[in-house]
Amino acid sequence: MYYVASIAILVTMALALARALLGPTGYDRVLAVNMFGTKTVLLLSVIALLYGRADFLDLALAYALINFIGVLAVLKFVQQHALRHFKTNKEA
Amino acid sequence: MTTVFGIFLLTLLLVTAIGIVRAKDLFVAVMLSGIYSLQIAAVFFILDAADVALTEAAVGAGVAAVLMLGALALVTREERPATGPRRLALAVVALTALLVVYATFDQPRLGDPGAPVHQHVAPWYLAETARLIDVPNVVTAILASFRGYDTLGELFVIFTAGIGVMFVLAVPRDARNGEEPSIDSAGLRHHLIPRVVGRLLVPFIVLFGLYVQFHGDYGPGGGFQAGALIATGLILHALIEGERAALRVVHRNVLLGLIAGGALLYTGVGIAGMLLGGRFLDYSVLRADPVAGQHLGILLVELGVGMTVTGVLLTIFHAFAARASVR
Amino acid sequence: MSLVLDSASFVLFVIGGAFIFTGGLGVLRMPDLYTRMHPAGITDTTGTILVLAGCLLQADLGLVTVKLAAILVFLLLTAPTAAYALANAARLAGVVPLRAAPRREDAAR
Amino acid sequence: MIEVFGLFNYWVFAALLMTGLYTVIAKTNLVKKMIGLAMFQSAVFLLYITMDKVEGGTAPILRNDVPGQIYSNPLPQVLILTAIVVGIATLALGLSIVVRIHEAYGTIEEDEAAKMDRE
Repeated sequence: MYYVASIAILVTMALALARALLGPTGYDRVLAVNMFGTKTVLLLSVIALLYGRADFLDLALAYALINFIGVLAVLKFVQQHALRHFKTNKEA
Repeated sequence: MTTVFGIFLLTLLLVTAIGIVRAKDLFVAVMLSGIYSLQIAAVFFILDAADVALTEAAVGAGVAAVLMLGALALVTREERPATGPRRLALAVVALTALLVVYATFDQPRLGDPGAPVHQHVAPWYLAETARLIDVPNVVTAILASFRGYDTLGELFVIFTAGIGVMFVLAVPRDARNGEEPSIDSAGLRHHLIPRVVGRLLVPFIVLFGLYVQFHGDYGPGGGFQAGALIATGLILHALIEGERAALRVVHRNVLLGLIAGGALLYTGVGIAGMLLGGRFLDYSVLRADPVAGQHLGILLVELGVGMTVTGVLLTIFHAFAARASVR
Repeated sequence: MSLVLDSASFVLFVIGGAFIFTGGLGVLRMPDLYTRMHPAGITDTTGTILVLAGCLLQADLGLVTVKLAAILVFLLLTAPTAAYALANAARLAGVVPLRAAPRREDAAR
Repeated sequence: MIEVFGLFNYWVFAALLMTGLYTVIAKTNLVKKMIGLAMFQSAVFLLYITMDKVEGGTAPILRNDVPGQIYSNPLPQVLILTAIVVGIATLALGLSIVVRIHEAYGTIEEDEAAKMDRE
């Protein structure tokens, strides 16, 4: 039963990885990373139940809580870049 | 069946690794490293290493990405087409690869219970932990008590790395205060949705970090994972509100106190054991009952680890961020 | 009772797996970033709800249920936030939606 | 199954190790070198964690409800657990030095910086 869900998740991980490798823009890759992260949360929950050690759900919980911080860091990174660009354009 | 999952994930891992090396844009390389970390954490979990997977999750998902992007913001993003000694490198790598693959044929098969690793001290740890220390998580017991000396060494490596980053990226005090607050350090305040959700989640992340810290004797967790998680939560706060606001909440001196205090606490517990008539880092003498002494010692030592890791990771984050604002 | 629960979670897993797989396919096949965000959103919300609901039916009542519910709630909170941040970052960096771009070559990196 | 794939983990370890080594040797970009170093490091993590697995075992967190439960080896896990956090701290130190090199030379390509040193 758990295998159905795990196999679907694993195949989707492969598809997301393909998108991450193909690009074309950096943001497609960010999207793929984020999607890969949520799929990892699901995979870890399903495998924790499959192993019969439900106390290991802590791992999935950790990912569910902090996985999106990477995307926020990207937003901040782009914002800094755009700002610096704007400043140098104004000076020039 | 899970073995097959592991093999599938490892294949994806290899593809990702080659993608990282081939990426010309360093931003892309950093993003692919994020996927790499997720995959390897899942592999660790499938291979029964729940504690290690939790550490990789706590470190790889938040701190690593933020740190790499923080460094990338300070250097150029594009990699120049390589002119390095590629032929020579390939030859060296191929030769080494042959040697390593040849050596793997002597390795015991995956999961072989008769492998030499499982014959040495590990069975003793598994058998005696319940009697001597009485915590279910054997990893925590070995980390904090049986091999506490090793962990002390690792903690001082982290301590030293933190101090090193502080020295290398130090910003002169007048440069820090003289400049008017730029939008650079204002964070993501004007983005309503991340701000609301982030503010909601920061306490939960820190709370979960504390749970991992103090539940580490019973489930996967401990000081290293908790430190990374708490640091991630505070980094999220800093990303949303800007570094200046974050530093007003958790002041630089508090961070320094955490770094030094954690290392001191760990060493102090060791010395307390000596003063009470035991050996260095022998917790049995801390209380009248040896097992209760072990519990107290592990709790304090893990707390020290958590403090130092939190302090070091946050200091590193602020060091990179401060460098960006003076440029 | 356990047979009912088992078949219910089996159905949830199958539907959830189907949603997740379609979403993955969509992320691979859609023409540009903004359209790709839509199938990614499907896997992050519908697929997540279904698979975790299937897990919830299997778990014993107690701490495990609370943890699974927490995972579900946090994922449903963070996934849209991440999507918002991503779309904002891409827009700020000058990624133009497919229809809005006069020619494909103009869509900046 | 185990017989055929019993060594697969070690081969992936070897391949990752070599990918990291190649990156460190052949790439001149210092950030890329740091990423290669991290990859080399994680290959070693994989080697250790592969060794800890025992067939039919579970993670070494003792459970009293299942008698005769086999546990995987906790010792490699302890070593790697600390090494991961040490790895991120040292990575940060390396990156901070790269940042300073960029400030001093205006480049993060190793050969360009070396050329400036010679001139």
